Amino acid sequence: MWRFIFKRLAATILVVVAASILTFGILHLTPGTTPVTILKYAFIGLEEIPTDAEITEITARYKLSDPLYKQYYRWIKQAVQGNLGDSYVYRVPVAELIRLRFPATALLAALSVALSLLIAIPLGILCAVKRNSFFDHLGRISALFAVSMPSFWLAYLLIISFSLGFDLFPVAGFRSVPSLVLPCVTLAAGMGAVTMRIMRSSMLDVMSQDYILTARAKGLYETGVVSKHALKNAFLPVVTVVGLQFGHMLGGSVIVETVFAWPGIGKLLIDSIFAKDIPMVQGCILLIAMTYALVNLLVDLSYALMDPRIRYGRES
Amino acid sequence: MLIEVKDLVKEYSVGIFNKSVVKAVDEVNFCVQQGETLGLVGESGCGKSTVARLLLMLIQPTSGSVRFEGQELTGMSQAALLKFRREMQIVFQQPQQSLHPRMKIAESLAEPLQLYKLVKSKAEEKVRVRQLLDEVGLSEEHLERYPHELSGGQAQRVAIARVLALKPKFIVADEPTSMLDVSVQAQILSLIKKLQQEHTIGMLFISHDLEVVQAVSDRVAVMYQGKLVETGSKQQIFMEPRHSYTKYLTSTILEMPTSLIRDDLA
Amino acid sequence: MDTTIAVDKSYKKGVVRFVKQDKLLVYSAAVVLIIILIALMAPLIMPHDPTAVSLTEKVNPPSFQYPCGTDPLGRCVLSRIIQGTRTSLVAAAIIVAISGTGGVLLGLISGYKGGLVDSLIMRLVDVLLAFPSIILAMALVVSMGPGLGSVIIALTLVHWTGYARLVRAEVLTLKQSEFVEAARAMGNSSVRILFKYILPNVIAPVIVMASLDIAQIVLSMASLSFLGLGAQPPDAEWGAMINQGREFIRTAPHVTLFPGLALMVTILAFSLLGDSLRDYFDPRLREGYIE
Amino acid sequence: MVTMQASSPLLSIRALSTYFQVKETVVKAVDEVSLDIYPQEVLALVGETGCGKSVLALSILRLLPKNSQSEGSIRYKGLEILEASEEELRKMRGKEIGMIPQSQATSLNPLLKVGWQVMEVLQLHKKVGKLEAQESVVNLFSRLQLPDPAKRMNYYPHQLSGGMRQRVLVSMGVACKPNLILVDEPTKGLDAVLRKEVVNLLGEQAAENSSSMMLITHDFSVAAVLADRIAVMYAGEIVEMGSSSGILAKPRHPYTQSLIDSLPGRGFKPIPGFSPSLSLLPPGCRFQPRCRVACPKCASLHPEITETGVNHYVRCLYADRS
Repeated sequence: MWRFIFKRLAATILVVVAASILTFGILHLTPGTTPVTILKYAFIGLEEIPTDAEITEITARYKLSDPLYKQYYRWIKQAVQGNLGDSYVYRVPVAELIRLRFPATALLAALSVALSLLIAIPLGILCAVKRNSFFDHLGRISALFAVSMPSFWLAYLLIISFSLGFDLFPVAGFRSVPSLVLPCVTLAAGMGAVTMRIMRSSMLDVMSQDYILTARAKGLYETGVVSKHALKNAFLPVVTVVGLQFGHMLGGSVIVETVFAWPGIGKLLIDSIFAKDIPMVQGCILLIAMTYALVNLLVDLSYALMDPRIRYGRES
Repeated sequence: MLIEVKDLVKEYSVGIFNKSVVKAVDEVNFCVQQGETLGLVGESGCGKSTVARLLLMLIQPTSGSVRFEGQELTGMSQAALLKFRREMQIVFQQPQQSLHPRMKIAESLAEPLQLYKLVKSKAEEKVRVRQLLDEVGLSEEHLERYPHELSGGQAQRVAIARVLALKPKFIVADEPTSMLDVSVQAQILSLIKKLQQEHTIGMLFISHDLEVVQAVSDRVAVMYQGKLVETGSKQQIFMEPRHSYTKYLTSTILEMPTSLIRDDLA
Repeated sequence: MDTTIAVDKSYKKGVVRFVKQDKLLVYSAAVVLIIILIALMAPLIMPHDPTAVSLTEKVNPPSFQYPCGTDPLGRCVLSRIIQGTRTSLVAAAIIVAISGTGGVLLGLISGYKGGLVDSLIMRLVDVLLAFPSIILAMALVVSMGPGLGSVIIALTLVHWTGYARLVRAEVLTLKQSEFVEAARAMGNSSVRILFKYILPNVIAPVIVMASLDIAQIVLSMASLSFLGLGAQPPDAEWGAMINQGREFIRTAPHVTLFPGLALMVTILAFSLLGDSLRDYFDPRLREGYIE
Repeated sequence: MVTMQASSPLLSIRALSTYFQVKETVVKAVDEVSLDIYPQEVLALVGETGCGKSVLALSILRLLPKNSQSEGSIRYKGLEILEASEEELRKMRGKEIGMIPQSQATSLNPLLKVGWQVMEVLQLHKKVGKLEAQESVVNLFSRLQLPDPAKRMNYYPHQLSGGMRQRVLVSMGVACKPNLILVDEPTKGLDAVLRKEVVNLLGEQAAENSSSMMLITHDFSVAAVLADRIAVMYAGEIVEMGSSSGILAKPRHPYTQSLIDSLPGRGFKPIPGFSPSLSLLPPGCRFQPRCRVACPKCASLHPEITETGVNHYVRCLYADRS
């Protein structure tokens, strides 16, 4: 078990390092990192023509004439110490801004995950147990619609019907508990639908296994068969999918935060993209990749906790 | 000598951090004459199937030698091996899984003929496929089916027909009946036996079942944990086994209570 | 358990039974076909020029003349949706074709060759999968500058990984299977085995994946356009159209509603097609097995 | 061996038919089967893959999937199983009628400790405490010669060898000392060494316990070693039934004869042809196309099962000929 944890941890660190190289590489092959663009976007204004002196100064300040690997090394060395460099636009440390914005995103994501699991898992189980019933069909059709609905469109549908129509929840911003409702529902819908579908099919798969027949032959109540024998097995694939879905949710938060003017990382990222604030973009993407890697690590570990075939090897 | 195996070894390394070596096949020696059947018997996991794959160079041995009609096969390039592939064939354990799931039976049977250009025209191919089908006791209605539309016994017949198409000199039968019912097993075994005699094919017959081996083999080799513990004539192995493991294996034959033997046999 | 009972099929009634049994497959395929037809015939069926600006008819509600109303620049929303169908499908087709072919080939090589090549390809896949796909696509679009072309390149670079992983896993299983071993023993060359024995058996899951992938790509593309990173004005694209209607949801919800509806129907149709194809290809469900 | 006709039957099956609905076709997997199992006897149900023998066993426990339907009568100790309520069935399963499932590799729940899985059936029916159940399982394991039973309790299925898993499944089936144990293909896919082990194990169980056993197998030699009576099934029907000694010494039905002759020890004589698909049965006698003594009449007349000797039943027009 310890060996497994160690191996997964090492792999996670490797992936994060590689991801940081990739992020840095992609963003620094862009016109956004030329001194002229930085000057135009962050210092003198888009219409101005920068002078040679200004260009020299910016190049020197951000050491832009160094070869890329040197710049990367400098960046990652600082990043390990918690310093992601300074934002071009805001002129403050990137890490500082991320620290300010992160709680809003974390809150939104955590609540959405909780909401989606709370609805999706019981619903998936019920649909599987009551297979081909009216309830099952209804559940599957709604899940299908929820999966196919683009989150930004769903957001507007919700705004039109709840905020404008009934004036129940605030349309934008992060001020109060009600303001959480619409963004949460928007984010949770897609993830919940996917989770529900996986839960259902995994449950159906498990219910057709031989050991379920064994359990029934013991004379267990059907509820006992489901709760003691089927559920745990059916959860295994769901755990993996929830990890993947979390990634989708991180991506989706960019959109949802944009629609609802939610002051989180996603909004910060998209604003920085348009402001050509490369250090900021870099920091946000690295943070997202790290969070995702961490979630996947947790998923793998909990998988191992649930499955003795991974926890213990085979006895030779 | 048709097949000569000397000091054949196959090692596998296991583990990622502290590697250890497992000897799946450990210094195995045997030979098979033309038209002869050597039975290879042992428990599941003793390395029998590895021997089968080593003989046909489907996997490379760690060391040792395999000779086919005096020609050394180990270390030969895949291209050079093609010349021998036609002469050495294999019948697998899982009949349905040894056929291409998306090829009709007719296509599966025609493939070896096309591969080695054994037929000159489509018409000749058709005739030959029918002939093969007939030899293994299947009828034309089976030609247009897919493997999953056949029973295990029927699929195994197709696999045998496909091997026969090449007119091989040597066949490895790797547990060809262990997934089949006892009654179907008798069909397949008598078919194999009949064809082997008709075409004078040398055979390595692999099985965990001593009774089956007894029914088809001329000589028997007993394998235990990668090693051959005893080799001898059928009579010697069954009547006077020397190695303790062979004795143990013979004791696992299910003896029918003698009181129940049919009158006409008693 | 010997509860598997072979059921004799009557091939004559095959088509009728096919339609009856796989209703979902037939219906979703029909909708997909209609969507593709709309994309192909877009210029012929558009009631108006999708780029024709009319300052006198801004954000008009649906009417006989404009069945879906007009947008903030007075352009016909229906015509723009039809034009958008073409944009989305053409882009998705390009992305799936390139990333699918590339991913399948890399997966085949990776699974069949093994060793260093395999490790290199799979580590690259791991790193690309370290990002939520839309975030990686965003980074790539930022690097190349906003626009439909960038989005197509970015999504292609992101989406091949799925195919590569799928095909590699399938190849690894198939490589061990007895029928491939039999083919090798028969004297088939590596290339022949790869293309005749392995490829046909990975095609089905790849087709399923491609269908689901189109849905995913249409969504990602619309999302990027919605954020302003994809299609640029005056190009008609669903995500961008929804974005343009943002400020008018109170007064003119139709500007956002209709393109969203088109988006959802497209995604739904391709997802359903993928799902029912998966069921169709699954031999356990196709044969007369007793569940 | 006991003389079984002395007492009344424990389980009595009359004209049992089980149908499956597969897409649009209905398949009759078990066709008008009648048989009795007496206390303390071992009845072997012998037949080839797809003849309906496992379906018959699952019909007794009413554990078949929803697309199936059974008709006829299965009476167990005065309870009509086909009309029993879900609760009556539940109380019967495991306690009155135990099952030892077919495949040791897939019949144990991979995520639960094997000891727990056996304890569960005890706690369910015997109203015993946890400690008491634990103790019983250790006893059971050691009686079944599972090495180091107390330690094995805490193992997961994948940590045990195939033979040990088989022992766990047996201990689960016999834990509540049921009156009847259904054993489904106990030797299928096992190698000869393991097969012998399992046969010995079942033989000991049959001798030790006072329960009856219904043994389902395709392997006549397994049946011959273990069973008191044998019923031979072909294409959903019972074609011959009688005492083991009677059937082995003087098989009346040509199918039984062929089946015995196809055993390795009996000359390996193959039966020609293939088992028919249950949805495409031949006219008349179902075995007639493969029968070595068939005559034209066999193709038109479907024979009824008739008593040809003392408790010996044969379904053949010429049962008294051989």
